[in-house]
Amino acid sequence: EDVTLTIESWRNDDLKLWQDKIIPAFEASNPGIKLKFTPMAPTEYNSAINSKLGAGTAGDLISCRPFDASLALYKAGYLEDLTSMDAMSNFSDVAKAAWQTDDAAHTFCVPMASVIHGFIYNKDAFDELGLTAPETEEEFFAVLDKIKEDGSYIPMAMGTNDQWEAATMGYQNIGPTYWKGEEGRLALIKGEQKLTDPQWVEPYEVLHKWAPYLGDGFEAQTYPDSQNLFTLGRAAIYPAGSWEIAMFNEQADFKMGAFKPPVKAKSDTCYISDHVDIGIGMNAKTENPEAAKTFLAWVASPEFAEIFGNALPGFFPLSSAPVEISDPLAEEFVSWRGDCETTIRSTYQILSRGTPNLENETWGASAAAIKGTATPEELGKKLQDGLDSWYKPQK
Amino acid sequence: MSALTLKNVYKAFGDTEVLKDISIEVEQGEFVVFVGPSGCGKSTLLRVIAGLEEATAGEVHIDGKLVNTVPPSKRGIAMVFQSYALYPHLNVANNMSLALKQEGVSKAEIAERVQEASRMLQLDDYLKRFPSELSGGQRQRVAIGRAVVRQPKLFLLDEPLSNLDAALRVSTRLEIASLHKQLDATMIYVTHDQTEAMTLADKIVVLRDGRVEQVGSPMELYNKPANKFVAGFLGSPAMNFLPASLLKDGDTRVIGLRPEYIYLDENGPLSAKVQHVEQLGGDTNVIAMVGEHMVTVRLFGQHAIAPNQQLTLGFDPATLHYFDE
Amino acid sequence: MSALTLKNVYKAFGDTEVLKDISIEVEQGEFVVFVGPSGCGKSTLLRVIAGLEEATAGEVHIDGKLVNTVPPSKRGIAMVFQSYALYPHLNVANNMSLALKQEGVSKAEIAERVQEASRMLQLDDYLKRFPSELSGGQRQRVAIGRAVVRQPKLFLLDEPLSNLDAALRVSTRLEIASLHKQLDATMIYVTHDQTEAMTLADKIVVLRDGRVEQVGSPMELYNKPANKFVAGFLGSPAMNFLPASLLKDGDTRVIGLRPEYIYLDENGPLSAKVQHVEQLGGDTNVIAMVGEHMVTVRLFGQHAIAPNQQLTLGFDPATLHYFDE
Amino acid sequence: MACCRIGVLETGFSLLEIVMQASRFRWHIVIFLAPAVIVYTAVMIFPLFNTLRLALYTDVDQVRTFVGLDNFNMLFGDPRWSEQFWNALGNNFKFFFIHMLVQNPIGVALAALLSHPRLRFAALYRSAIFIPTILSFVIVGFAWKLILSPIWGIAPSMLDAVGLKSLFAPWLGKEAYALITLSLISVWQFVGIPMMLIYAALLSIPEEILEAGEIDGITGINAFWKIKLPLILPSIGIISILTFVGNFNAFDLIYAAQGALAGPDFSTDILGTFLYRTFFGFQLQLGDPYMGSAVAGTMFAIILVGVCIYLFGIQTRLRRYQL
Amino acid sequence: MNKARSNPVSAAAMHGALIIYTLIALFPVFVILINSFKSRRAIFREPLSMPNSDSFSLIGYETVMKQGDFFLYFQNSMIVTVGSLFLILLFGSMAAFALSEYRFKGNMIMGLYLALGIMIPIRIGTVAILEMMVATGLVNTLWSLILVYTAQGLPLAVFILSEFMRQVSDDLKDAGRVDGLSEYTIFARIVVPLVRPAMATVAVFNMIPIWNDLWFPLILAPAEETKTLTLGSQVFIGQFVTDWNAVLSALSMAILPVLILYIIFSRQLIRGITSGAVK
Ligand SMILES: Nc1ncnc2c1ncn2[C@@H]1O[C@H](COP(=O)(O)OP(=O)(O)OP(=O)(O)O)[C@@H](O)[C@H]1O
Ligand SMILES: Nc1ncnc2c1ncn2[C@@H]1O[C@H](COP(=O)(O)OP(=O)(O)OP(=O)(O)O)[C@@H](O)[C@H]1O
Ligand SMILES: [Mg+2]
Ligand SMILES: [Mg+2]
Repeated sequence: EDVTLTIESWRNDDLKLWQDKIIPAFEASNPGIKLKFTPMAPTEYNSAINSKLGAGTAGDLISCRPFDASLALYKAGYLEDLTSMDAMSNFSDVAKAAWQTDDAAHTFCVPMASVIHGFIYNKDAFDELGLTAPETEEEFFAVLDKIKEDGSYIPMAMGTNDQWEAATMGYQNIGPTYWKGEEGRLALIKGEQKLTDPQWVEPYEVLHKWAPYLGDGFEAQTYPDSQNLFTLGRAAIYPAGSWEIAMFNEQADFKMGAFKPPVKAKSDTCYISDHVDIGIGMNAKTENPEAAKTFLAWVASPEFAEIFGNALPGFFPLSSAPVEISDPLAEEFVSWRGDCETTIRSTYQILSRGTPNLENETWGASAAAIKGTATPEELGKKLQDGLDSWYKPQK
Repeated sequence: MSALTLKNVYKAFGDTEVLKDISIEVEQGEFVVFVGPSGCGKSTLLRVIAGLEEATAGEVHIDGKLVNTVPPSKRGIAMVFQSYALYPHLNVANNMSLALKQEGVSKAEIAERVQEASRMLQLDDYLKRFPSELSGGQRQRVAIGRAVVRQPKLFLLDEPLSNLDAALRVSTRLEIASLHKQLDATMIYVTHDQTEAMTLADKIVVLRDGRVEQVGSPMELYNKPANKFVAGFLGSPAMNFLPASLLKDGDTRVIGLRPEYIYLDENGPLSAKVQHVEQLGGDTNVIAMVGEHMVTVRLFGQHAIAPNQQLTLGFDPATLHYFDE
Repeated sequence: MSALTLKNVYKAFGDTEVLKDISIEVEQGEFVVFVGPSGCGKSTLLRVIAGLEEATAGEVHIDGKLVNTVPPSKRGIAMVFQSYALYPHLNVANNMSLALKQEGVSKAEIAERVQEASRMLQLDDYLKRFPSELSGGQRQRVAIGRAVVRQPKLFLLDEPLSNLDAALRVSTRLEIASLHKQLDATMIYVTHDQTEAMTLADKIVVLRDGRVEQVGSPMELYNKPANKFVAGFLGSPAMNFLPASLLKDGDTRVIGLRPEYIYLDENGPLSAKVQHVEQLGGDTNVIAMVGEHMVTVRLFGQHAIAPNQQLTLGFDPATLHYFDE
Repeated sequence: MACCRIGVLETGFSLLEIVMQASRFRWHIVIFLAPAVIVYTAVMIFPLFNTLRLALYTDVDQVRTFVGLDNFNMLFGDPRWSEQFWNALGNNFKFFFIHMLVQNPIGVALAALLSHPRLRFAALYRSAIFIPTILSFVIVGFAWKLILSPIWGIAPSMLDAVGLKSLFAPWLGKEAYALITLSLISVWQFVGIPMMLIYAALLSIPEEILEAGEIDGITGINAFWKIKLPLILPSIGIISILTFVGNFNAFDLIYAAQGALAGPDFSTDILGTFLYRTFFGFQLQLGDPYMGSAVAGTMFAIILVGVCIYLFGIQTRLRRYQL
Repeated sequence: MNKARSNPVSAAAMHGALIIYTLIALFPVFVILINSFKSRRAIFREPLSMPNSDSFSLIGYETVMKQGDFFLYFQNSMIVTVGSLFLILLFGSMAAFALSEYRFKGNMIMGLYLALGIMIPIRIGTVAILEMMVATGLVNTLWSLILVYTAQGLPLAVFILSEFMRQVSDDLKDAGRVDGLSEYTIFARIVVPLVRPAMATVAVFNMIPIWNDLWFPLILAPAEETKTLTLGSQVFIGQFVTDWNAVLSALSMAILPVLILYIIFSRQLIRGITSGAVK
């Protein structure tokens, strides 16, 4: 008798990939276990999965959002503790951190993928205007100026309507360079740095300088607008997450390149956001724990990493075993792991646990910074005040 | 056993007392007509009997049973509403047969009864029409038909013929009378029409301002009205009222004299000046002034009398009524 | 100049022809009464005149102007609907004054006219009531009041008195007559009441099945009916029809004999057996069989006649009408 | 007045006794009410109030703990919460007023036009105008963003065509306009609802009453104000209260167009989005059923007050005319 | 048409106003429709242009047809919508009749009780509802959706229908009572036919949120066999990438059935015209 495992996920985008590649590959090597991938709209996922776990109707395997969302599920007893799984050793501590208890004693999801921030640019346009990818902030703005002067392209495609674009592709993209990646992030958690410190405020100043280079009416520009502006060849630079690669490859009919977040001076260390994003855990109430564990072990295997990393260029496997990425753009992104210090988004661990929610506030602040509706200092103060109101780091 | 008994029935709408201390006894199979001025409470009384309004006080008995708390549908009555209350979404045939269907009468029987009623009411051609496609008189006939098909023991009819032409009215009146005999049903009938009241009624109840003024057979009421109101209300044209002092000095009473009992008499005691003449064909009504009193004289047949003519009028003193003012 | 002219007016609802080739001329200030059996098209004709229905064919002229395409509100008419059509959300006073407000009549004038109308219709006590709180007759009076206050040149009244008691009906009838004189208005009046028709009309139009049967003054119609239908329709009780062969062998015509022209006459030519007696107080109607023919005899005053009694009846041959079958 | 009102008036018994009514138990009332009450209580009231109850609890170390009104104290006393709450409430009132001022009058006007007895193509217009109401929020959000987008430019180029390009602004992205713009989009979408209701109400006015009005010279717009409007007042009352309830529960459109953070800078945040964020969480913000229930309870109280004002203050006073 | 009563000028003005509003109402719909027939590029390059040989593309519809069993989803949506509407109208009108027709102590309170449901978003009761459906074994059946939507639709139905039922002439109901009709017959044979326009209105109001709902299908009946159309269309809305072609096509197709339902119900509106008491 075959068992069928149902996988809950917010990744509608990946439905094809699972149906065409991952599921056949797994079922081929694991007869007797069938998989069913049932993604839902990403916006509904958190609340839906909560409700379903609460009532006991959720699937056997649960895709895990990083950090608190999954931690809460684990604490509520919905997710099985996977600490003892052998395959966990395939992952670095950093990779596992997103799905561990604060004391790192228990791990409850198998890390699947991370995403890297950077800038994607229209190579044809750059060639046409005689530009090269910038490395320093100064160069970056010089390039923007040139494109603007020329006038045939919108220098940079980003809007503030959806807010998270400004925070994720803007603040979290260029920010690590200023707060020095993990160093700043951890100091913030420990309470040694404050969001009012210059290294946290400066990115807002820089973001504000982006405004003139964004398209007309960027205030009402949505995320899909930005994507389309770029892939239709109307914008030259796109502040990106690596997840865009697959679709951009498919939709853009021009050559693309990527550059990492610019540094202040040429010799400075560069920092990139290599953010753990997807994991997968096991419903504690599953009726097929053995089969589920078999599957999870397979997810932790290099075989899965290979399939996943290549089928979804831009979602980079987290397993320590090296994976060949064949997509050139994705390859470019992943190569930065070697050049630069990596970090994760500053707001994700611990700091967004209370009210007001730092991540949400950061969205608003980043959008406000670009639009200039508040000064960077004001924004920093507002965020820090919000944080102070509930977060008491043990100094 | 009495078919309907009302005991000290009162009804008020908020502060307005509409029925006051009404007590009436109706025998099985009797035909009772309620008459009274517009707004005196006739319809309200019917509605109380039907159970559509609750009496503020008093008892209603039907067939000897106290029915104050019995719902209308269980009282075994049929009613013709003054406002017709036809079901606008049902055609004529269905308007008439709805109640029968509810009672579970067989299809064939329903068809037969509807046909019978529509024949009697001359509605055959309209069975498929909706109420909104009927003339006023046709609607009224449907309302009658709806009551008739049910063949209940107690009929309540609220001015059922008011919108019918004379001929139809006569024929329908006769149909109702024969229905009454045939079904041995008790009928309570409200009308403004003197002829209907006089011809149909076994008993007439005269209402005024929510009170019963007099109850009796038509001729009793006509010939022996209990008071000036009843006397003036029955008979058309209405009774003439003159101060008795006209005939006998110092008499403070009022004389009532029916127009039909006054005749042209050269030696008559009253001299009058014609005001206005109404030629009705079969009758002639002469409205004339006796001193400052207006007197209506009803003459049989057609008479060539012109306004301003002087007449002398006579009457048979035996036909005089006397009322205390 | 004629106040209203209808020329070959036709009206059909779908397939049903309701008015057929109606041509009527009404003079300024005339009082015209439409009579006819229920469903013959009287209301429809009023509605065509008012502009509420469009004539299928033919012309309607008011005051000499073709008004086929003039909306009702511009025709300068007031109308009393057979179904009253009171505004349910307005109390009696406002029901009457709405049109005046619309016309921009001054407050004081409105108050005065409403007061005048409510006095005439005995509605003073009800001015603050809503239609749902009125009796049938009161509603009808409000409907009349609503037309009256407007003092238009052309009144259309559709059975305006059908729900009133005799006394009120007489007084309202007189008020309408005096209003007619006073305003010099043209009135078109539909009624089933013989007395109303005879007393009010300058001219009666008899309709039957959507056609005009006869037009003329009341007495003309009464005394010289154009055909059996008109003869039978006017007069109450209706004219008796007997085969002329009863009087003269071989005569194929029909005799018309009004009930009031038959009298008890021991030497009379007709011998009859009493079927039924209607005592109306002022009159007595005797329904008797002459051979196999039913004859109604209307006797003046009260008579003690019992069913099954044998009578011999006489009549004045001059009052006979002859009709071809 | 109907039979069944008999004897039920002034009495002061319990529900059961009343229904029982002097020896004749009015079973039919129970039977008429039962299916609705049962389904509704089981599937709606029970779960909802079971959830609302959570407002009095909080989560202390995975244990549900009774805390009385603490959550409400926090909601109103703690500026982190209260500011958001008042902001959402204020926006919600604006949202509601725009609907009352724009949606309902337009709806009534359209219904009045459509109910004109001799209007041709009325069914066509009616269906066309109703179509937006049928659309899902996803598509409405998409279409309007596309139209209003400064980039793809339907609105800007249309304004340009009439020489008013200067009037254009990225409305959805500006704090000052976003709420109004969204309210108007919502009006656009839902105008069909007041229209339908009023239309149904207008249709039930008897023709003869309008005819009497016509004879009286009351036609067109006058007939509307003086005859139709008073007769449909109860329906207007209904649409007002429905608009109120609907607006104070609204969520989807804002969520579809601006996301759960109801940007820019919470300028389009209304109680529905605020509740959603709090109860179900959003992005990194975890759902908090306890605070969420407190917010829901507060919303419930606000709406209940509004509905009670209507039910007891207005509806009972509305004169109904049996047509 | 009655010429006398129709004024050409005002008729023209009325048509003018209606046409303008119709354009406003339909323009965005038009935008959606034309774009559902275009390639993605063309959607964003020139959103307002009609599909031409260059930009015409059925890719969206193809995607939709390929992905998932849309006819099944469609059928599920239909069953759920029609089933819920039937129950809402039946139960709702019964309760509304009780509230509007009978005066009993607690009438007001009952009315208020039945309205409470619209004052709290039913979503927050999700877990409890889901638990109940699990307990009764109704999860992943269309019944679970029908029950929830019925409960959700009742308050509005009761609210609206009771208002309209209050306007039905008492004389008519009284005539029925005198005719010996039971309260049930009066309800079914007299009152319901007379409030048909209101019933149609209620049906239309409820139909839309039910048809478009995403949440409860997702929670209560996400199984492939019980998926509704709206839930099925969600596949195309991704985390970062939304397949607008497919979304537009799926949702454009989803308009049709509701539109047909709407037209069916709005017929009832017209039929209701024969109502209006006579005299
Ligand atoms: N809308 C309609 N559709 C079809 N037939 C109709 C319609 N309205 C009226 N009729 C028919 O037209 C004929 C004339 O109706 P009308 O109301 O004019 O009669 P009437 O003379 O006023 O009768 P009554 O004295 O009974 O009021 C009737 O037979 C009636 O059934
Ligand atoms: N709902 C009500 N509220 C207040 N008063 C009312 C109500 N219904 C009737 N009335 C009043 O009660 C009185 C009696 O009304 P009813 O209908 O019984 O009169 P009626 O004798 O039938 O008169 P008509 O012959 O005019 O039909 C009238 O004066 C009327 O105004
Ligand atoms: Mg009456
Ligand atoms: Mg008529």
